[in-house]
Amino acid sequence: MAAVPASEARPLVTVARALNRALHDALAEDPSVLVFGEDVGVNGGVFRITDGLTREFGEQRCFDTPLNEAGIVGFAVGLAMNGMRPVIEMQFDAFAYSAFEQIVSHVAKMGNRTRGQVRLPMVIRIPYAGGIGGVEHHCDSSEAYYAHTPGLYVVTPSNPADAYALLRDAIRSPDPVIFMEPKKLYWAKGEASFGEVLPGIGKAVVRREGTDATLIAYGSSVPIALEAAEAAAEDGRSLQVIDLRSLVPLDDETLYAAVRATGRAVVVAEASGFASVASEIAARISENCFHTLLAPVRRVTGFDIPYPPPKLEHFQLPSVDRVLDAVDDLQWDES
Amino acid sequence: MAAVPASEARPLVTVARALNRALHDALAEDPSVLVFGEDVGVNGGVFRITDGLTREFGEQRCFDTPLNEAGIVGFAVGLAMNGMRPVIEMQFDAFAYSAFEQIVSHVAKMGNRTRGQVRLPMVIRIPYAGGIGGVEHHCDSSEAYYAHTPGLYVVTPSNPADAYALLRDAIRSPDPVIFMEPKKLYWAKGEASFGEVLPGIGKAVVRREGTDATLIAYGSSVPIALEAAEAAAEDGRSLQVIDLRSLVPLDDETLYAAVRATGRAVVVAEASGFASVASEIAARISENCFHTLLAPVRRVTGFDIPYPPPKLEHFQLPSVDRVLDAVDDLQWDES
Amino acid sequence: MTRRKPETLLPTATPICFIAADGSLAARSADEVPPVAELLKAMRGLVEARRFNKLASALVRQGRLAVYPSTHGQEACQVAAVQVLDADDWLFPTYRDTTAVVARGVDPAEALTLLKGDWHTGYDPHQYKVAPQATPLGTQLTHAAGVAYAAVLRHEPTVVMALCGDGATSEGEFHAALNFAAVFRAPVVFLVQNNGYAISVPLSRQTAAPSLAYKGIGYGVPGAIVDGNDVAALLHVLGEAVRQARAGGGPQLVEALTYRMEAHTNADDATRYRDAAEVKAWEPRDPLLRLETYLRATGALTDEIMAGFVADAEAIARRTRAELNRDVTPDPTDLFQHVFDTPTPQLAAEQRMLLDELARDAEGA
Amino acid sequence: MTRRKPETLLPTATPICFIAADGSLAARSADEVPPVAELLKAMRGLVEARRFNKLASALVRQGRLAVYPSTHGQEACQVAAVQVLDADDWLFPTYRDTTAVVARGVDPAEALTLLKGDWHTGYDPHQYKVAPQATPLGTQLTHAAGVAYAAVLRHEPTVVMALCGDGATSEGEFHAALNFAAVFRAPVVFLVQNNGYAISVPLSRQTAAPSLAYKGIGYGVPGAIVDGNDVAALLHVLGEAVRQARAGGGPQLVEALTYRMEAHTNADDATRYRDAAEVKAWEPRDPLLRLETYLRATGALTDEIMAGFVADAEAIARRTRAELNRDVTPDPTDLFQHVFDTPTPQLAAEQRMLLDELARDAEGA
Ligand SMILES: Cc1ncc(C[n+]2csc(CCOP(=O)(O)OP(=O)(O)O)c2C)c(N)n1
Ligand SMILES: Cc1ncc(C[n+]2csc(CCOP(=O)(O)OP(=O)(O)O)c2C)c(N)n1
Ligand SMILES: [Mg+2]
Ligand SMILES: [Mg+2]
Repeated sequence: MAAVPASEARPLVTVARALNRALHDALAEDPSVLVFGEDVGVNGGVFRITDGLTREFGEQRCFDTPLNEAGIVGFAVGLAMNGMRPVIEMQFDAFAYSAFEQIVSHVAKMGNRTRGQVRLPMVIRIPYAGGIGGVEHHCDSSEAYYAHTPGLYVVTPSNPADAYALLRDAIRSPDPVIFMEPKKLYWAKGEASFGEVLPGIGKAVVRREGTDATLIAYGSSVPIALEAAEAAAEDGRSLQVIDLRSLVPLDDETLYAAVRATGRAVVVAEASGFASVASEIAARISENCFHTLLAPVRRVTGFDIPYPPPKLEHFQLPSVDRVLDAVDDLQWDES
Repeated sequence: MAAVPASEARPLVTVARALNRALHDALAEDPSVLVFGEDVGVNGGVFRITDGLTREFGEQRCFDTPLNEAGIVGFAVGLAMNGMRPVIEMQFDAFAYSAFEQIVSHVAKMGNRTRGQVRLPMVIRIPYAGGIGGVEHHCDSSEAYYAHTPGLYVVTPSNPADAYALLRDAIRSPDPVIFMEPKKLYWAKGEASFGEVLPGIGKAVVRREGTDATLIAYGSSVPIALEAAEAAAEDGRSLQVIDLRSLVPLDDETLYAAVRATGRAVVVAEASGFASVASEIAARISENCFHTLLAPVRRVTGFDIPYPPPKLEHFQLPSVDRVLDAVDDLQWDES
Repeated sequence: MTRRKPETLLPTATPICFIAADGSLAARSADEVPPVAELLKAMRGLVEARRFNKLASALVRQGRLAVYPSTHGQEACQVAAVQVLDADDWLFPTYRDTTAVVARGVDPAEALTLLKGDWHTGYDPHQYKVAPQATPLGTQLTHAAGVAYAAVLRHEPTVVMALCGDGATSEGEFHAALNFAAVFRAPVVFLVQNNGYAISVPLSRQTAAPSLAYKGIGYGVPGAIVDGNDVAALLHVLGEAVRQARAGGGPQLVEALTYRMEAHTNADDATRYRDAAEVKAWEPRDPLLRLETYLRATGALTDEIMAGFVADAEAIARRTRAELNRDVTPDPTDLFQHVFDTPTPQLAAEQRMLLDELARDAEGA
Repeated sequence: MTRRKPETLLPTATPICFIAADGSLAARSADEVPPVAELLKAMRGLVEARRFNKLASALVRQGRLAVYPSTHGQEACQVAAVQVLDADDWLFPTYRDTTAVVARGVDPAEALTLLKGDWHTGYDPHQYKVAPQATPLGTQLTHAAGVAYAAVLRHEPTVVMALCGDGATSEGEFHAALNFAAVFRAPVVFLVQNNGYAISVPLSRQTAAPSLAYKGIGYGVPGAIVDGNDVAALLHVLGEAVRQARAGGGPQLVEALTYRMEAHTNADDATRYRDAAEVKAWEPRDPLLRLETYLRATGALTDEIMAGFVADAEAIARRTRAELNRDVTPDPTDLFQHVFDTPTPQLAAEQRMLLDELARDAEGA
């Protein structure tokens, strides 16, 4: 494909629009794709991610269900067992918990249980995390629950281009994908070309080159990390930023290469830190880059508290300042 | 209290018996304590942990419920809101998943939500982990799901004395405790004195002194770690063994002091390793003992696979050999 | 356990109605209708609830509240559910039931804490015997059963009024709660406010049952269906249900047919999923208008009395607005202090970290 | 959506029964009873299922199986549930329903893989149209609804037979499944084998409903109650339910009253929670005896035919025992190869780690 100037080929779109387009294109491409959940039909989803799909593809391709998350997931398992590719929406992070048994005991295990005879090509879309002034139960960063569960792919985009490509990838996956959508970024704009070659699940990307330390982020923490790197650059510190995109599997290769090059790392994630994905990343890096690490791996995560009410949520979210403080802490004098 | 010879004061009992005795003593001591769940009444629980309690305390204190784990937990929340101290049993680890929404969205959050006006003094007992030849869904090590959730205490005993003391502690706690019972150890015998001063939730213990490296374990991995230390001693290597007992809160003080003294650490846990409690421990140690660590922290955990069928489960369980291999890996030449 | 006869558990074919939409008597006789004093009390409640809905919606538009799920149109359910309770009874409300919470006596500003975003639950549940307003659908219903059963165990006469919507009946929690309450004969009145929608999803996508009240028999729970915009019928049916429950008759299920006149919340655009004509058709069935017409016709309600209700409602609205306009500076240490009764060492450290950060910021500023 | 009349959704007051416990005709007329050929087929099935239960229980005692939840006493349900299905229909069994799985044609050794412990599901669900035997109670029921709805979407005539026990009806999953199936008119027959117990917990602790069949109406699903030890009645009721479902009549709920004659599993001690007298009382209601008596009385079943059934059942038992006695050496790479279609780099590394360890062990040994 000939290179075209980005401005021509890639209009600015929101993450929400990119996701909507991915669902649209998947429905158009493959008649076995189904989209369902709560309010995803005529209403187009409370975040409008499924806007227009019922109108265009009909009630049999995109439809509302009774209000029961375990039912939605279980119904999807059955449909996937019988030739369909369900893409389902959990309305908010915390409401997926009532489907936890289905997700852990069936979605994650069916392929393994049957030695691959019954694979479940299904996608569970979960709007997650905070920063939108939501009341309790609407802002949980629940990715660790899924990432800890063997048998689930877990991905999360940080921009429109990845949102589109990752969701197309997820829908084509022969195995279940937990697709975590950072709510805060739904309205973030960026370039996206909807025909482009997909990166494939499991590939991290270096979002910004840098030599002094590596910031590792995913989802809505990526913009924070990038901003922090920008600010640090002004202070003469060169920070590299990795966007994981895929939590399961992790792209260890990219991760280790990055940290080995800089010798310092900060993991940035909004979820409460204890026994989290950030813990895993910190543990892996500490183990596998032991001899190149010039300072302990620092974590900038949410506190180990229930997600705060709107007026207090800014205290919980990783901020540029916190990231820079963590970077400052990386024992620069001693190196 | 005058010291009495251990053999006189402390008969050998099983973990199962110690737990039964703890429930018994709690029911006798406090009329607000209630025990309920599936098959915990006349049947005494499938592991017989509640044996005899209905007979002794009556149907109003220890009783069976309809088969619905979310219902059991939600009912307990209501009872705890209204003056009771429910101690409930989930029959097996994986069957607690259908109560996940109740546990994460209510049990863990009620005290915080109401600024302490409604605390939930309740205990959720969960027989967990494998090693007993159980079929699928009967052997999950699910502790990370709870440990990652702010607002839950998570404890797990490794012997009869702790089983008794921790369960009494848990029942007296003003806040909810996830009480994880390693099934494999139900029939393990040990000393226990039922009147003894309780350690309090949040205290780890050094089970074996050692100077060369620290093994950190909990639940059913503790006997493995002790066995490994014994074997290593024969080879002239002195391994210290820490039994965490409490996963939330972690006893960082004991942990860091231990690892700083030896400079080497191996975390042993049966759960799949990714984004697990073992990850957290490894990450914390790596961060907080950075300058004293002589080798990367190693983790001996279950693989990131669904729990295997009985004939294959021995491949999944941490073994003495695996622990010793990990210890061998701790870069002894280089120190 | 003696099993009840199926016939005793089935609802009537049509909703129980005492006062027709036009305000005329629909009951077999005026004796069936609750006493005038009760109805006047309800009238006052309806006026206050309606005013509160108006106020809260205005506060959202003015940015003083983050979100407000209104009960405009459903006020009869809100008022009746509370009016039939004794002081020691409990109310289990959902996110939508703020007007019931306020009717129960909770300070309006405390009740709006959640929706204002200062904290989660803003009132002391024990003080008012009002559980926290529940957001995860249906999850409060098993709590209600537990609270009720604790009272049974202590031989207290408490009854629990547990609210949920039509959508929530589809959740597994509803199933668990009715079943636990029935098996343990816990005195819970489950009031389903069937307003026809779960956000955008109509009842036809929620159930194929003849009506939601038919869900009772599957648990051995008597089911009743009532006109949810007829506060007289609601007071009667809910009052009877509370009496039954208190007398040891176990849980009761009441389905109230009503309609949400506004969008799901201010964040929702109801025109995407329902016709203006449908909404319009519900206007003449308004619960306030209906009771007012009836009471005026009987002579019990005069202009003067009504003016008193309106003035009192205005006064509450004024006070509430004033309180809501006060800016509360939330205390960040609250985030760490209540997770457990005593913060863990880790939480204490996290709090220190945040306070240090704030101190540094303050210095820097 | 047209809502059905309540009367059409309620079960009969007493269980439908065609052949009484003593083998006499209980149907209004012999015409109601399924044709002799069907009954003889069922007789063969019952003999095979009973023999299989005996074998499996013996294999547990001999340590060849880890655990076995027997259907001894429930064989009529097992046989009828399968006999009414077409080849393209699906069966959704629980952990208990191994005899139904085998009746459906799954190789007995494959069916016992789970309980032997070699692997989880031992058969190919697509080959037999038999879902994996489900352990987490009720969780298979929404899958059944999904499989059925996929067929609806593709205009295939598939019906799904979904099994569960009385205890499982209390789970939220049961609620979700009946509701989804009803709302989407998915052709599922939900067969509840009510054997009176969930391990030790009697039905009275499970529900206060007049009977479990009364749960149907709450979803708009017709409920029927049938004598679960009368295979003739089961064939009729389930056959009719399958026809209704296939004809677009949506899901059907059938409660079959039966009894588990053995303990929950070999790990269970049933004497802790039920009297010997209670078990004894069920002996004369045995499903095999009943059909045999009836068929012999009608002259359709001769000693010779019966001997043929017994001999065939013995042959199956012999083959199964032989296969079960073969030691399978499970391959540890299976642990990593099927978690995903393509192992992740991490799983590949974990597999290498294990294989290295095994290689070192082998060297060391
Ligand atoms: C478990 C769960 N799933 C989804 C939601 C999101 N949600 C909030 S309100 C609502 C609709 C509820 O409808 P209904 O029960 O009829 O109550 P109503 O809002 O009409 O009063 C939904 C889907 C939720 N709060 N909880
Ligand atoms: C979700 C869940 N909770 C608990 C269990 C443990 N358990 C296995 S069988 C059983 C009893 C089931 O009773 P029922 O549904 O009547 O079936 P039956 O065993 O009588 O055939 C229980 C509690 C389980 N398998 N799944
Ligand atoms: Mg509604
Ligand atoms: Mg049963």
